Amino acid sequence: MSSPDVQELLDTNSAVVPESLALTLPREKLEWMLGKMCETRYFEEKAEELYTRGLVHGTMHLSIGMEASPIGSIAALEPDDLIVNHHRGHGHTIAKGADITTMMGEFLGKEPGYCRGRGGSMHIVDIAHGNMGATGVVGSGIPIAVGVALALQMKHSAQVVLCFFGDGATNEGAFHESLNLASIWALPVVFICDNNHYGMSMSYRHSMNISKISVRAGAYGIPGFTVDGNNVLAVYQTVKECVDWARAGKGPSLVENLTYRWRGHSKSDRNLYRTPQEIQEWMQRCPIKRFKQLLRDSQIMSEQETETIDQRAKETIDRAAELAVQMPEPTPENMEDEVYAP
Amino acid sequence: MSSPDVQELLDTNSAVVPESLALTLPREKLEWMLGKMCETRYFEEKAEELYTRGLVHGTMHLSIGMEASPIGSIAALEPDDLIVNHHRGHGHTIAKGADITTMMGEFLGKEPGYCRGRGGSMHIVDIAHGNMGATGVVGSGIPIAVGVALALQMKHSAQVVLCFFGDGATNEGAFHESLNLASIWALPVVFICDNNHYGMSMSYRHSMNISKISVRAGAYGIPGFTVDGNNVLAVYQTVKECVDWARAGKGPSLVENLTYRWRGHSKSDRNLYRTPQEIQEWMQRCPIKRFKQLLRDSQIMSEQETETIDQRAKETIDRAAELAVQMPEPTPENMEDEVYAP
Amino acid sequence: MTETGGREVTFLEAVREAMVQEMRRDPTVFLMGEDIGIYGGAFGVSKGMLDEFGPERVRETPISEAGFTGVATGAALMGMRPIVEIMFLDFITLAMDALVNQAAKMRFMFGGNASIPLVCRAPSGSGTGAAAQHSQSLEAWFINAPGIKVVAPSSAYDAKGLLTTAIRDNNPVLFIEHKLLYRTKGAVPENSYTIPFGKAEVRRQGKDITIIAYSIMAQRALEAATRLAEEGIEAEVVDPRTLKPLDVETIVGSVAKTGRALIVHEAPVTGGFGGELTSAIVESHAFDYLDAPVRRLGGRNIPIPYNRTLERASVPQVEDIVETARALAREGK
Amino acid sequence: MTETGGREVTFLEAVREAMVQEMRRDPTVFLMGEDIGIYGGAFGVSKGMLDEFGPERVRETPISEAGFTGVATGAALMGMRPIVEIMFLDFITLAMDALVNQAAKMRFMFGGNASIPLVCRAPSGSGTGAAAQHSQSLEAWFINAPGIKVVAPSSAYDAKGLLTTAIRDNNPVLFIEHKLLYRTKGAVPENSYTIPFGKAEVRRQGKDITIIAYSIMAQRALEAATRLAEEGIEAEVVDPRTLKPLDVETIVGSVAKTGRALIVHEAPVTGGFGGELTSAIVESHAFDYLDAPVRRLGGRNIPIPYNRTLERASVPQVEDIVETARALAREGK
Ligand SMILES: Cc1ncc(C[n+]2csc(CCOP(=O)(O)OP(=O)(O)O)c2C)c(N)n1
Ligand SMILES: Cc1ncc(C[n+]2csc(CCOP(=O)(O)OP(=O)(O)O)c2C)c(N)n1
Ligand SMILES: [Mg+2]
Ligand SMILES: [Mg+2]
Repeated sequence: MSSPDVQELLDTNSAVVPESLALTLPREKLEWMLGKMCETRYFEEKAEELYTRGLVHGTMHLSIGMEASPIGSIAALEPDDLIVNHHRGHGHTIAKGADITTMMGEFLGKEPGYCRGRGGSMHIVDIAHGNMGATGVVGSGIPIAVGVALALQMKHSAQVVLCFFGDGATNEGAFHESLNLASIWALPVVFICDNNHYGMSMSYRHSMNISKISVRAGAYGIPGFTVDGNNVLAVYQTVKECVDWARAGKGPSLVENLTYRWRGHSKSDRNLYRTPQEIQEWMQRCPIKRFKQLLRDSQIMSEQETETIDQRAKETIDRAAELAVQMPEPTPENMEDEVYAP
Repeated sequence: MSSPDVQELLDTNSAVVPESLALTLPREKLEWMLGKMCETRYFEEKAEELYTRGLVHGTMHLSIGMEASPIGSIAALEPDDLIVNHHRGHGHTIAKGADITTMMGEFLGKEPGYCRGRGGSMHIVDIAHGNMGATGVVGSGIPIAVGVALALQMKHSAQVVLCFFGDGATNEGAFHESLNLASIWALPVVFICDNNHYGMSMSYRHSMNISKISVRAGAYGIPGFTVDGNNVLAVYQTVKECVDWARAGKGPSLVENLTYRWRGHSKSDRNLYRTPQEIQEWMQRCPIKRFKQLLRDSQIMSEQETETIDQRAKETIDRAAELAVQMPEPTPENMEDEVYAP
Repeated sequence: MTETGGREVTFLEAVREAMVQEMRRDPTVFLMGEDIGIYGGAFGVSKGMLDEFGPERVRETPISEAGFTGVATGAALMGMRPIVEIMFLDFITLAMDALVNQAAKMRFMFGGNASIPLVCRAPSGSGTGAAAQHSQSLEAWFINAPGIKVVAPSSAYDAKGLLTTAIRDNNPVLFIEHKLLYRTKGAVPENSYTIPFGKAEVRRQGKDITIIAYSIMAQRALEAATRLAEEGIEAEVVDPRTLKPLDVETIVGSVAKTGRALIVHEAPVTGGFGGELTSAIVESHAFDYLDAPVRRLGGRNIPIPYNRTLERASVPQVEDIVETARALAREGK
Repeated sequence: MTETGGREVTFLEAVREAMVQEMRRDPTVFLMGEDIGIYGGAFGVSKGMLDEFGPERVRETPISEAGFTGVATGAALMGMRPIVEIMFLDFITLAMDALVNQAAKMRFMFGGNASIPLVCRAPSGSGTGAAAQHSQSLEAWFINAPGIKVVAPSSAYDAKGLLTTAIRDNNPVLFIEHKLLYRTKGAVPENSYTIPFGKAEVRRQGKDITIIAYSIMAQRALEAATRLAEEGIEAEVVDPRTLKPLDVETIVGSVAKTGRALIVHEAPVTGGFGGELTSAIVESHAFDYLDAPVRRLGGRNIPIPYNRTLERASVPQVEDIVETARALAREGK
């Protein structure tokens, strides 16, 4: 396994992966990918709406436009594989099998939510589906994922863990220490950088003096790849290779999915650090539109079929939101009893 | 400037630098190098002796066998350039111009010592000579050195700072964050790794999955070099190039000086993690003996001349120790008044 | 108190004004932190500063708190006066070595051969629905770390004056800005001014009970005191303003007068700054005048939850202060 | 107290024995840290453990405190029971995010869907001439961080029993080992045993004054009590053993009996755990029985200096405890 020489993937705006990959994958897999991407998109649009209606207390981090990275990555997992998530993690949570209503409930701070309303959007955990939770401290999930991988290795498990983080997170010391530890112990973890080009407002081209984050893999003697992160199949293919590599006991690797967030960093963002053109250009590269087009072009699905999946996703989200809004609120008694495990 | 392809420098046990370099350097420079290396060696032998005699309270970290790295590096500086030092820093302190008696006084915890006996061996500071002090927390001096470099840049100074640390320190997050910051701001700092092959007991070949630490430079887009760190001229030449590069405003670089400590990590070390043969082999590569030999072979100095320098160094140390032992102890009154600057 | 000529600005603007005026006055002062440039910082504190001072002095950093706080320490060692913004006080967990082991200790450890004029600004506290990792009040840690001063203003006026003092101080200073105070307004003179460290402010006079509270809790204590007055309880509200150095004299003097002390802070009550305040009172002559035990009202001993109701119930609110003060005022009577 | 059959071991051996026995008993327990393998750890605590358990379970790490403490947190989340050794407590400054923001908060923040059975062992304190960055006593920070327990044993017997309890506890536990205690000996049963958290030990009965002290200060307090007895002052020495949870009842009961309380710790007095203890006493019914103010004797508010004389003068010694206790015992009489 060695890094491909990916040249400015984004300028080509085309899949490096042969479209024929789509033909080799089971149809349900492709349907699943499209469905989860649509669910993620609609979940976040709904989240925005609920926020605007004043139903959400707190901040949120939307990944609209970035859906191919988490969904293509998680598509490469077996069901009992694991993930460790970060603050911009709605797509990851959905792809890993979360019940959308429970998830929406957590987003709204409700008692039946995934964290009983204690965590919120940034900390959704879903152990049953292998989502080991998310931290809001940038980079701090990386060592935790390495610890998850260490436990897997010590238990002689065949499972693999995907560790998600952003471009900005790779400048934290936690990134460095963690990749080094995972490498010397050959742990079954794939590090996935959702490179959406910015931290909060700082372009990764200014936050580091290298043009590809994947070169950082070299500092740990592990493979590194840069992928067109708006091409769900390209993401899938590369991550699959890395997951197989990890499962075979060959250790960690680093995948950088180049993508872009259409919305601001969070609700306080006035988008002053980037141009409307840049955002427009990236909206042209919508990962969902591109995937639908590919499915049609390769005659795997008709427009009607892709739109049915799309519509079903929308309905799932709408229904979940309706139910979640009516969920009961938690009450503050005895919270002290929740801090320590018995 | 690009990394030379240095192949297992150590197995050759020979200078990559043409010996003719010695011929192009002023004689005083060569005398200075030899003198400082000898002073460092004798200082540490004396330190050991004082320790054994029970005159030292605390630990100490000896660099016997490693003298070429700090002295060759600092030889590349102008007098008003700066250094930030680490816990194994006697050679650096001496090379940067410290008064040996004052330094020995600090080692003994005396009031006239460099830190008035408050710091000890691990924290010697000598601002007047551009030694900005040392930290005992592994890796923590690296961001401080970057801050020193930032101040230099903001003041439009032509000065350069050398930042010293060990192989083990490069696994700390501080290393990563600091080199990244120095790189994006193109700061006048040269990062110098005194790679003595071990942390306390962990070989760098186990603490990381790469064979040369200098490859880590690639993660920050800066030049990186691996040098025979027991060849004072090789160290000098490479660091000089890097200092010039920094002074020209081209930013930081990383130099890895491959060397070895003959003694244990500190006094508690029983040397169980390495073989007597390994230590023996490295003692054959004594940087002082090699430099003397080179000076004689290239007929720059006679044996008598090198031994005169050596002898003078020994006398300097002996005299310093005699004086330092008699220095007054500090007294504990009003220490609270020393914590905050007025 | 300086004349303000009726001018009112927000706490946030007051913080910015102190920075801007000091940066105009002293070329060695500069600001460093994440997204402080065109974004203006997560809370907008540095909005506009990039335009005036440029990217050299409004220096954006990658997400590297340990790194840039260490860098600030090194720059301060060289005589610069960096102001570091930690986006949320919670992330100071990443910079504890730089602040506590390095910046705070260097002067002493180097035998007086260094001074570190470094200000670390950080927004603290809950109330914005940001949950456990973005809502903490960690001031107590720094009280037990010799070498660093701790400031926690409760008003726009104090924020400007104390930050100006902090920037001119030759030592590391942790400057805590409660997020919910940012939008509060107060009278603030346009001209630069300083407020000395170690001088508490008696925000309200009273004879029945002393409430000691800082940062946002000083504001809540004042509201509580107004309500208590309606019930005939006259509370004296003392705001220490700087937690280290601490104005023990003013606090003790007030408690000796009223005979009752209630300490209020947002941090979890156990291990919070309240214990230090209690000790300061109990170890003083005020002990002899105490008509009731010194009481602490702090945050609950839990991480801050996300849900709004839970979050509100986690830290002292005005009504909690009223209730506790009322009970304490009656105790032993 | 379990029968020891006259067997004596050092504090250090007791710590090792607890780890070894738990590792034999439970395959999910493992040790992680720097130089813990063939070197045996900086203080020799894990000497020999590599031979018995191999490099998987005596897992040496590169110098990456933040990283491996986070790794331990992740492993604990998966049901492993990591013991992390931080070579010097001072370096916990590098792992504050992992411990406080992550490990301590996960259970609550995840709505109960996680538990983090993690022990973090760290040698604390001064007395070895290692100066400011290798001599700190940072326990107070963790008292104010809900979600993590804090243990500070003063004897070999307690070290073994409390560490065994810590390893079996389903939560993060900070286990503080004073360096100067390592070589002290005490009666320790060979068999495994636990000591419950939250139970103080009255190390000596007395009627004139209560001295509350933990870790090495409990030993010094006992020595001081012996000397005080020669002067006719009968001091009761209470060792809380676990600082969180804290056995308020025993402490308060003793103070209510003696009417006088002296708190001793090594950490700088200002902002140290002493304030919390003072509050616990003052807020209790013992307040009514106090014949004198609660006093704290802590370390001086300075970084620890290198020089032996200065270092010794920086933290309470036996004679300081004797003096302060004597004065307090006489106060108000
Ligand atoms: C340690 C830390 N520093 C700063 C922040 C504030 N913050 C939240 S998200 C973010 C940007 C993160 O950038 P990146 O890693 O690229 O992820 P993205 O938000 O782009 O998905 C910042 C600075 C934080 N949460 N944690
Ligand atoms: C943060 C931190 N962790 C651990 C230590 C203990 N320690 C002191 S020196 C050392 C080894 C450092 O190795 P390296 O960086 O290679 O420097 P060397 O000692 O070999 O010169 C260790 C682990 C420390 N001082 N600081
Ligand atoms: Mg990003
Ligand atoms: Mg080394």
